[in-house]
Amino acid sequence: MWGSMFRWLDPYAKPETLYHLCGRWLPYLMTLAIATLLLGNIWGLAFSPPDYQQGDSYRIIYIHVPSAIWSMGAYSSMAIAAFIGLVWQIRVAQWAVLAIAPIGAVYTAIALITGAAWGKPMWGTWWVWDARLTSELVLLFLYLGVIALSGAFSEAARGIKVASLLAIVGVVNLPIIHYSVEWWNTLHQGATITKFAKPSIDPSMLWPLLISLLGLALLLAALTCLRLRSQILIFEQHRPWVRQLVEQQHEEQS
Amino acid sequence: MVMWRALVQRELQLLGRQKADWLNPLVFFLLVLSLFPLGIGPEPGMLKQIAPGLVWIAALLSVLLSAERLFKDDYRYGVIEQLVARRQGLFSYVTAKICCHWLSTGVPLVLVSPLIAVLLGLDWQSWQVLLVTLLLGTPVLSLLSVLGAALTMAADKGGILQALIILPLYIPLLIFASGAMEAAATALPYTGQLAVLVAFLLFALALVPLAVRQALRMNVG
Amino acid sequence: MAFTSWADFWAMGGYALFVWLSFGTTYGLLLGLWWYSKRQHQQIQQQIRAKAAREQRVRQHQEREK
Amino acid sequence: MSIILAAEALSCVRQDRVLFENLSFQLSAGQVLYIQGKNGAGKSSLLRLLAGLTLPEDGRILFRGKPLSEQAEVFAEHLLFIGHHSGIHPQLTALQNLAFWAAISEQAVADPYQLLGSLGLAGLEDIPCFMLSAGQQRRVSLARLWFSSQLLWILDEPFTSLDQQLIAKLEQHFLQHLAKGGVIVLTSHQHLAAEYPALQAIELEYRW
Repeated sequence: MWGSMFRWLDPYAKPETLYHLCGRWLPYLMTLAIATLLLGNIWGLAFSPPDYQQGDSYRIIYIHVPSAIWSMGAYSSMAIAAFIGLVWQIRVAQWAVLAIAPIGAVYTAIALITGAAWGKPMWGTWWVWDARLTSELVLLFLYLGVIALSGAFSEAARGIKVASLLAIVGVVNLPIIHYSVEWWNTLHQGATITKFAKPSIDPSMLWPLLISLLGLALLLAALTCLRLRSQILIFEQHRPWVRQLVEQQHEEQS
Repeated sequence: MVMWRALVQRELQLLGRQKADWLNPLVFFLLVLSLFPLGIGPEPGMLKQIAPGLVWIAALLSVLLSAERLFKDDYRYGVIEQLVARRQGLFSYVTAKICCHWLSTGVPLVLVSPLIAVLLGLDWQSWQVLLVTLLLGTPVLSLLSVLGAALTMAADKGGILQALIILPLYIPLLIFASGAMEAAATALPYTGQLAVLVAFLLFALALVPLAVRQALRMNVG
Repeated sequence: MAFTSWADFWAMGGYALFVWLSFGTTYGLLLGLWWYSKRQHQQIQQQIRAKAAREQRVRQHQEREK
Repeated sequence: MSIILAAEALSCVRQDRVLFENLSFQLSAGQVLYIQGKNGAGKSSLLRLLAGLTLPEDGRILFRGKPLSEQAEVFAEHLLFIGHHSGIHPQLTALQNLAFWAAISEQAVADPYQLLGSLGLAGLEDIPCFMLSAGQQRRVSLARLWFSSQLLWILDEPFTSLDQQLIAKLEQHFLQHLAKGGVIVLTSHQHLAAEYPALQAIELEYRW
């Protein structure tokens, strides 16, 4: 049943087709991503009004929140790719895991750094053991674990499968970790300041936030395309089409 | 069942021959525990306050370290490869490994808990809670450690890598186990935390053996 | 426009350090990741070329031996 | 004769090196497949493919006419695989190792002492295997062939570090298995001494 349901996806699972498809999408995605990200951020930085409580420091929201959201989004998509790759033995999905992991790790690092930079003026310290920040930190460790595990095997194909399994184990654990940390946080009464105390956010602040959110999503897609192309080349390098392609590119360059 | 008994017997025979595999983690555990008072001072009040976190961090480190070599020999001598080709006995093998790992590392920790209570100045009530959390938590520690060992079995670098991938997964256990002990120390109800520990145990028991089997297959495939 | 002058904009109401630190590291990290991925892609192509050349040499050698 | 094991256009890639391409063969009951080749030519990789441990890059393997991927469990039940490493834990005795593999394959060894004795291991049954020589360890591992009822044997270098007498004994045992309709796939550096009724040989070349 499952096999026939996803038959229409077959051409995309063919590495060569996917390589060229990614190559075709990459410039559009990248241009669009940079344009939306810059639009959202410049709007947020220069044109939206300052917050009545936090002043101009709140403008960090325009990267902190999108990067935090997409750090988790990237983990979910990585885990979904891992699941598809392992259950249906679709190799491009396994390669996508390796393509996404570093991007997700960078997004998580951004969310952490901007969170700290926001925390300093708000709470007076760079780091508080707030539930969200702690979960984000654990997420970074999970990403680093997947990356480290995938590189620890002399046979790359093996590393990628084991790392996919770890990604799935991680995604099962993430909600448990998140709620544990939240429970722990309420227990210890550490930082109870929530960053979004306001139930509704003014449209003049919301729009640039949504645009920045879209921008980072597009950038995630664009970078995934770029990195997936590299993975396809690595794992298909014995195929004639890769040899031809690489030769052609070399001739074009020289 | 006959097969499973034979597999457990084999693990026990191996443990009998390689006593360092389960004695060293125990010594490590006690050693780490006795380092803390030396590092932060011996005031009983202070020790009592940090005891829950301390015991649990020492426990998870020692269980994690003990699991590192769990599959290495069987992998090196081709046992795992042939079990994977054989398919049938693999799941029994995994569960036998997990059981014996808990027997050889979790149970000793439970048994030395009176000693811990003495070292850290815990009262009767706190010791009881410590005992219960150890009984409920160490199987989960074993399960996750075995998973870490299985994932990194064929990896070129063991040790630290295994810790890196498994320690984040320990966080919920650490929070609730030490939470229960803290609650007990301040005379608050702690049955909720224990219930969560039971839930973790059942959840891990249901899923981890399957994941371990899959990890072993991938490591030889 | 929420600011009256450029100086005002750069000062960010006294939060310049935090705001520009955040945006700076963000764009720095993203650019770094992009550059790294781009370079990795080129390196892989180079490696594949080197491997093809290696195989070519082996083949030539084998033919000469015959 | 019915075809037990067949390979169709198999290719195998290890560490981005193509080991072999387009390899096909058919084995009927009573046949031996003898795989030769230099070190690194992919003999062990081929055996691991045939044992279902790894998946081929291209092509497929059929067991009794059906692809392996569709009947992994059934295939595994009929398979006895002894890989490059013997599967003997050096900390356990010969008897304990034997008991482990008997339990795994759910078969009972009628008289383990007699079996080990017939393989020249009399008196060495209950000492840890790390005290045995390489050849003796190999014998412990091969003892499985005497109490297993599997149809298909896949053996990686079974003759390594065995003496002439034991090689002859092992080959006699192979012939018996073949006479019963079994199938054997093996790699070896040595030439096979016995006369096999139906022997297929594959020579793998080291490729770049």
